[in-house]
Amino acid sequence: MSDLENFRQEIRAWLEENCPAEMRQPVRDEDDVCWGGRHFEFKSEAQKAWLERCAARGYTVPDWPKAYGGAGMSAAEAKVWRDEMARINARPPLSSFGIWMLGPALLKFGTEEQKVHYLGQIARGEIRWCQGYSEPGSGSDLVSLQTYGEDKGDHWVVNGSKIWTSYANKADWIFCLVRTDKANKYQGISFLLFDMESPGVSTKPILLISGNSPFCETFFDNVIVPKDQIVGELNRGWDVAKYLLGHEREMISSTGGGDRAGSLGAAVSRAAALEDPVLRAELALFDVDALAFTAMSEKFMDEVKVGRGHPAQPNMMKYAGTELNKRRLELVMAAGGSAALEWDSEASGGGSNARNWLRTKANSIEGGTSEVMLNVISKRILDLPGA
Amino acid sequence: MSDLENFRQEIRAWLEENCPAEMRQPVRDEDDVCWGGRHFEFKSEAQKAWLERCAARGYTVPDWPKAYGGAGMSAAEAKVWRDEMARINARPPLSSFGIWMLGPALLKFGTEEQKVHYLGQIARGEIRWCQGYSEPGSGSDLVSLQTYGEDKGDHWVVNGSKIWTSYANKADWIFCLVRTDKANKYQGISFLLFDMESPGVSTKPILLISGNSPFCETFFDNVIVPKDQIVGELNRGWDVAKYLLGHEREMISSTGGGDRAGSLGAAVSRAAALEDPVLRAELALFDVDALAFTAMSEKFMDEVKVGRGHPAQPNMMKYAGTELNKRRLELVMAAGGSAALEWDSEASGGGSNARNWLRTKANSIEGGTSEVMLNVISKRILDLPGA
Amino acid sequence: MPLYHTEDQTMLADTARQFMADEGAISKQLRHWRDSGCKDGFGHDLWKSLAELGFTGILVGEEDGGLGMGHVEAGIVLEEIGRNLTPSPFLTSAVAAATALGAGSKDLKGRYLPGLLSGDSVFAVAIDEGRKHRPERIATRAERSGNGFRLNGSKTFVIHGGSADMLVVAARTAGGDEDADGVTLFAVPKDASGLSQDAVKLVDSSIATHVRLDNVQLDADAVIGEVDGGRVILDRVLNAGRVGAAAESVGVAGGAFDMTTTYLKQRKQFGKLIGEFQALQHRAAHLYSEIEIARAATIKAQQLLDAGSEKAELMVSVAKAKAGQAAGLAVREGVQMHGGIGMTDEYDIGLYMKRDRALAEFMGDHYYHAQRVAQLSGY
Amino acid sequence: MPLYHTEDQTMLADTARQFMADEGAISKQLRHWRDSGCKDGFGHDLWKSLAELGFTGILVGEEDGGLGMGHVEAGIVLEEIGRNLTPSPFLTSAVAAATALGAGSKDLKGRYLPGLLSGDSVFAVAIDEGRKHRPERIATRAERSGNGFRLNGSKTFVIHGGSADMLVVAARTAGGDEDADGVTLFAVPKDASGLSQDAVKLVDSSIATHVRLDNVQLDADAVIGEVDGGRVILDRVLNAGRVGAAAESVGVAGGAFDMTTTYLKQRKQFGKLIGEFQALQHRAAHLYSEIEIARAATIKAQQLLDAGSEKAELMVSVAKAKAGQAAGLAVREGVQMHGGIGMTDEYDIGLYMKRDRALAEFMGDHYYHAQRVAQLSGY
Repeated sequence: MSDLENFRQEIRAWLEENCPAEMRQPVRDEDDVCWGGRHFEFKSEAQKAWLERCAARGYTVPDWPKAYGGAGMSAAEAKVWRDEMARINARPPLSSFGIWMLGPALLKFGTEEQKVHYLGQIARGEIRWCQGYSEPGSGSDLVSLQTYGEDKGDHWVVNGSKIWTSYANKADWIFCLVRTDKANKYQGISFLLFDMESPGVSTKPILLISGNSPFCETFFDNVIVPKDQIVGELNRGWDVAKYLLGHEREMISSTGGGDRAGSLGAAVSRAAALEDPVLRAELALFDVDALAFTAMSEKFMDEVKVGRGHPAQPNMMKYAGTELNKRRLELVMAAGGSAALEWDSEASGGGSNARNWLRTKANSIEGGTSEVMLNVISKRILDLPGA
Repeated sequence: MSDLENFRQEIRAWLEENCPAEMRQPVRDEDDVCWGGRHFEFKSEAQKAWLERCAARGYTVPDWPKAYGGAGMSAAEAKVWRDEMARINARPPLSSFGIWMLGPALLKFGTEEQKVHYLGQIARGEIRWCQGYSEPGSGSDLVSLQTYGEDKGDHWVVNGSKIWTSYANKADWIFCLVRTDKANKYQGISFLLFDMESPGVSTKPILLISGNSPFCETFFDNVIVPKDQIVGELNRGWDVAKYLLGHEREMISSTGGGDRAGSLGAAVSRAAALEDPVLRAELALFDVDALAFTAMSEKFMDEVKVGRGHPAQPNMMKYAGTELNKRRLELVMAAGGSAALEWDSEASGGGSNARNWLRTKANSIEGGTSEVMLNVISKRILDLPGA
Repeated sequence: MPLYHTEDQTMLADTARQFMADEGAISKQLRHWRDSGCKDGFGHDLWKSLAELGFTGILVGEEDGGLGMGHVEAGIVLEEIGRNLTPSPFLTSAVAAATALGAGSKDLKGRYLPGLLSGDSVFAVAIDEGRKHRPERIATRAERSGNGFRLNGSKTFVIHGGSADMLVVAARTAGGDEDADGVTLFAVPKDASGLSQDAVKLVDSSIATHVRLDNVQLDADAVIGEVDGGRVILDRVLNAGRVGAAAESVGVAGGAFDMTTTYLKQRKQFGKLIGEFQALQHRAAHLYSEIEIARAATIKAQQLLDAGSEKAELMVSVAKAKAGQAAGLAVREGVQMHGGIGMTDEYDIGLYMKRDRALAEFMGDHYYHAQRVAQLSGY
Repeated sequence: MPLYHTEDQTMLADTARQFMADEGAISKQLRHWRDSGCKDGFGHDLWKSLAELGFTGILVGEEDGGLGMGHVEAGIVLEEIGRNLTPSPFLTSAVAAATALGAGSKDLKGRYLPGLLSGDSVFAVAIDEGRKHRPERIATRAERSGNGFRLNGSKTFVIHGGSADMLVVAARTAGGDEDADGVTLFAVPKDASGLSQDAVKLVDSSIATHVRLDNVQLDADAVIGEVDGGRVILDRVLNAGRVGAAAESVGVAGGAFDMTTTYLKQRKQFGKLIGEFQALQHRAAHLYSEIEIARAATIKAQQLLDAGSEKAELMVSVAKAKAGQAAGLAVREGVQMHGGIGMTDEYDIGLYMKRDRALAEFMGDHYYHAQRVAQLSGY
């Protein structure tokens, strides 16, 4: 038996013994997700036990080094872990912006002390992070940001505000872009970490058109941030942010069509007789585009794995994937007819179609607008003049 | 009986007596069109007689003043004339760029002598005109033109070249934009008229992708143009050109959908069974747009008549009409299938579908590209900044 | 008839524009009733004001106390309603139900029209039976019973059904579900026994009901027009409702577009006003063109309908489809060009997107009407 | 299998790209044969060169002297053919007919494959019978007669039919016109008595024929595969031809796109390179995205076909539809962005538009294949 096969047997046995039955059911809604953090209220004992058992062996972040709270798995081993998790429909023990976003940045840009301290906290689900990039008035134009950290020797005093901070009202710490040099537009930004319980931090949820409030406005009023809470070099926060934005675009682009490979026409015709021939034709044309994009997603991931493909390709994936997803939900609404218009009825699952439809409209804005993606493709891939 | 009714009876009687039977058949192709000019070869005695009889009474340009070769009809009378012509399917006695384009410009900007002389020639079909605007390398950017007329006291010496001059190889005279002041980009252009038989003028037909050659390149090598052959003021030719461009856009926009009001889906389904449901759906969606545009054309013409509507509206009509017409021919080709691909077979009428399809691609370029139209709408109608 | 407004119509448009911008404004009406959890989803005071202006009688004959105007005039009011997202029962009561009642007996008119003209009554129309508009199929049954009829069946997507004093119900008195003939329209009072309604709030904060007709007993005088002869009235109601919805869509499109071009001239990104970016300029110019064309198609359909032209039906479907598509594009471009703030409830552009969605579905979306254009064109 | 080319495939692509850019260039091939009024519409020397490179044997089994490669490799050659608009019988002979012959008897292979492998023979496939591709319906009849069959019927849009030494003809030996079963494929030699062809020049300067089969008498050994069992072979031929056409379309799209972006970087208007205008940048970036997606869909379909997957058929239709749409957009944007000169015969961009049109129609346009995607998806 190969080492990998041995490893698979080990994992399988461990999962069998340690993954509670309740954690082998599909995630039904937001409430089933374990976000961790200081104030997280576990939904059940099983959820808590599942996190603790995984964290103890580094399985919350299986491919991070053991020194930083991970399990040190190789890429092949991590795939075995995912396969075995999928085999029993196990839920992720922990989901967080720390794992998805700050972690990769720290692994690349953090000091050894930062890695041990912060990555360990993330791996154990002790600290829930939020991201502070956009500001009111900045939008796509991140370099125009105004939040300012004044140098006070061993600390900065941060003043300003952020917008679109996901779950800022539930987060413990924030990773935040702060201007530390007013003279230099690009080079004058630093990537700081600080506690959301610091004096002077306050948050206000933003009500969205979908009726949900996953984002906040976040205000900083003379917030003190010690000097060792910077990631990367002073005034080079833009490098860290760009690295993370690339990550984010890859994540968002992968939600566009890759994991929804089935035929939309078939799905809606199961739900309701497709009597309208023009709508049916539009669904057929959509399915052509969606199935083609699924192939593109697969090709993109295959190329990423071996370092092929243009480095700006995630921008194209983000553009095409999000535009496709918006179109998908437009068609879901059309096929759903008046039933899909219902906003809070039980029959409509609390207006799930309508709210999902509205939610998709943010796809082509968050993580870089479609317009910015097209600019980037023009410049970096097509090399068009002045782009 | 009203005066107008009397007038109608007169016209009807005159047409009955003077319009040859052969001239009451539909125009089948280019050959049936009477363009006039020094070298025009009449296709038949009837065609010649019809032109001469109409010209003698000013009916080639019914609403021009009698002093300039017209019949001096009022708008209401001209409508009666058109109605009565249409009633017996009479062909236009004369078609020309002189009537459509130079005439309106002369009526607005010409001197009395010019009007009497040139308009009379146009009305009688003696001189065939072509238009010299675009230059190789200028395209949409008319003000960049290079053809230069050097001031030699009582005449200019013109050097340079033009492109897209319609039927330049068959025209007798040209109305031409010539730079007369190199220092001033906009104000340094004059609107000159000269004989295509002047020494130094040569033409070269341009073969188009449709296989036809309606346009030429035209070269000027030390062409002498007397000073009285200018329309409007020196260095203000741009005013005349803009006025004419507006005219041209109106003409082109009216061909987009207004005169083809029927259902495309019905037309192609008469020609061939429409077995493909997705193509049928696309035709239905096209017909919605085409019928809506027909209403828009009607509204536009109604508003033009009473001086309502935004002065830049012809740009919108040109944009929407030409884009629609391109889409129409794409669908004609799709519905025609392999039969529509034939290029010179008798069954395909010498490839009429394919050639028409290719011809439509010029719609959104000639007379101002779609991109320029959108720029103009942005600036003049929407008042967007920096447009 | 020229395709622009007459002097009288222009005056009406000025009045409607001013009134709706003042009294029908989003902050005063839509947000107010939405955020106060109003069970009607609109304000009765505004409805009364519309009546006082005579608007509710636009499509009511002069002999019945109305203004005896046409669909062009009703469309003028609806375009302003659309521009301001003003919630009101105008389309269902003063357009659709009024058109049905116009075919009713003197008695029926006397019973219901005064309330409409005074703004005291609200009406609804109950036509659809499934999630998509498909009036070619009417399965709700009305059987003769005693002096009148007994209705059984169910109806969906009845806008303002819960607020209505009377529902115009299309039911089948003869033939099979898909037959063109054998349909009869009934004026069903809200308190008819056996009539029950489940109210649902829709995405645009309007309130619709699912209607159940469970042995609803009606007198013969509840019949609108002739028994078995309801299809011709139903078609009239549909034409009126569809061209009215098209006009409202044109207003929604125009309102969203104005808001968006205003934003393009204010918002800065990368050191420039975003309206300076040519890619956005071209999209805005294209959108302008689409809205203008939709407006022209809608006026044409209104005029043909008012003239009783046989081409009206085709043009009504063209108008509903084109206006729906133009408004859809307007709200999608509007939200995208607003960027992040377009996603917030605080900004109005999202409300345009929600209203457009509900309006597009009302009496047939552009897929339905494109199909209808093909059928009416003979392919 | 990862969705990118293996090392061997990359080498093949390099060879094909270089060869086609040199020998298959528009000036050397398409324009040359077009302007010299060649009756074949392509050059036999180039066809021989393709054979010498082994390309004509890519889909021929090794046991028959070919390379025994798959649709990925055939697609690599076709993409370069598309990029250079190189006229050749590769798609009809080395892809479609070769796939049919692969199901033939040893005798049939021995009769025809050597000519394909040497580049001495050209084959065509005669499937369509009307102006639109509809292979579900085969009306051409083959009746048993003597030792063999007698064929009657007509075929349309037979590309290279007039140049072909042999035509693969789909005919009906049993059942009604629309039946799936009862179809038989025949290898019909060009000199068969009763076979007549009318050549027509197409918009892309390729030559097709209208084929008439008037009591064409064939021996039994002209049957490809089993009598009445031709549908399964026909489906294989269609899959091969469609995915091949998709690959060629991706090449056409890529060629037109490269030419257009090059032009955007050279042409000045209003004092700027036109590639600096953001509206054109965004359209170019969108087009890039569409072409990339079409290429991915095509490679996926090729791999599924090579792997014998049951999902191949669906993905082949996705690829043909998507590649056709992407190429259509590429040539339309290409011509428009070239402005006036794009309309002239002197510039190559118009030739891309013409080729795209013919290729889109070959073996089903995107309307046909979208319909097929719906059917295969069960709606």
